[in-house]
Amino acid sequence: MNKIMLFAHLRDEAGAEYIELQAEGKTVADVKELIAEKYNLTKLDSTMSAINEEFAEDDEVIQKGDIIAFIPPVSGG
Amino acid sequence: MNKIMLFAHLRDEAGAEYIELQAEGKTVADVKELIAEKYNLTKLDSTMSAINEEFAEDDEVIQKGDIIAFIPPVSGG
Amino acid sequence: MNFEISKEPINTQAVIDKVVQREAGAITTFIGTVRELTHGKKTLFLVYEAYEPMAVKKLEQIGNEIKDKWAGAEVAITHRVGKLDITDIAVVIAVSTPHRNDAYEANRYAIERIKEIVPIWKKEHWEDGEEWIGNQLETVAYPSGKPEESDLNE
Amino acid sequence: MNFEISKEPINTQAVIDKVVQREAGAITTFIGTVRELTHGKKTLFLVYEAYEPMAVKKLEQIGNEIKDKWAGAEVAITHRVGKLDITDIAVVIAVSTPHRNDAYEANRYAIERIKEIVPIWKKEHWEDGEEWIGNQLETVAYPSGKPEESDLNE
Repeated sequence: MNKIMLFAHLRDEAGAEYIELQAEGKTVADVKELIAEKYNLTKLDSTMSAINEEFAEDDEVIQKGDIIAFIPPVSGG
Repeated sequence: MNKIMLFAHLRDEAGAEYIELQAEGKTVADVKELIAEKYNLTKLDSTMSAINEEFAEDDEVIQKGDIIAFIPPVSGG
Repeated sequence: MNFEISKEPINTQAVIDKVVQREAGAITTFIGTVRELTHGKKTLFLVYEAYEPMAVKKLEQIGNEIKDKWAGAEVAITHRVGKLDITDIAVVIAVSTPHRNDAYEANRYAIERIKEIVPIWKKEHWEDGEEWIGNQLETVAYPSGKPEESDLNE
Repeated sequence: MNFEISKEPINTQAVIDKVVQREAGAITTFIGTVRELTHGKKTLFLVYEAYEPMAVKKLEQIGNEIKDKWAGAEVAITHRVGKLDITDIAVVIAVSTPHRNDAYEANRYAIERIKEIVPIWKKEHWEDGEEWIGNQLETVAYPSGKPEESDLNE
């Protein structure tokens, strides 16, 4: 299983801080599409992704145990 | 009488924090020359002047009671 | 630990103390505070959320970038999370360098990078609603809607 | 009193507190510290001397110049006098503004102006001697050997 972390509006929309999902072998884009549909997530086209706390491209393939995070445009500072 | 304030190397050279002098009617340049000679002050060509705590030009004429200051290049900060 | 996410109010002096060094002639700090008015709209309070472990890593990355770009620089950054009221401190960046120009430039670089790559988000609360704020960079536009690869890993 | 000459060690936080305002989103501080090495020469300690009443007036002038140039800015500056050891604080400049770019620029302006017009002098003490340091501006040259009228009263 893989842990999918959600933040900001995505967390509010999903009503969860993270989702657990079998994502091994899927790409980041696959997972994005999958959870977007299931949880009615919005603005995913401007959302970055991370695998194991490093930014990742849409076509990266997820490995066993990887932690995925979907990262809306940041607004710290 | 007028008070002539000295700072930094000028203070060291004169061995005094200030000098009292009858400067009424003289220009700033006059006073500079006068005390330079008397106290062997150096680097007066790069020294600015102030009258009553405001920068003054060499040709300004000193009034009764004015406080003069000779201000070497500053190095605060 | 020079790079932190804090649930408690930030002690500015404690952040500054981390960058004091005998070789430094200048320390700059940037203190980001919660402003009441933005474009005439009144903010009641903010909530900051962070992806903490990644945010700390990205702050460290910014520190390393600065040390690469400005010789002799020391950097410390603490970012707050949770509910913040008007004038509360959201972030403190302290940079020390031998010469002052570097301290200003490196500090400014740090805040710009925070706004690009550190996973922290703020939700503004007004009298008539609330919203998660997206990218608010004042100096960089992302035509593609997101930072380019070069921005993220510079 | 936002502009001070101090015989005692400067409390950075106290200077920062003077510029906190509900309209500010950014506070920058510049902390000038005594550096051990300058061009490879080892400083033991410094002595700062000021023409105090005029120095305070000139600091106030700088504050007014900043308020004219950057809308909504608040400024506080404290400069130390007396004997200072390595890493001691010589000056603290705090500037708050609604937007961060202004806070950096206004702060930098303040330190440059201090080095132009505020009657404060430092004497460096090395192992092999001592000397009053003249104009040390890193960014401005005075071909005439002194600031022009326009520099002094801008």
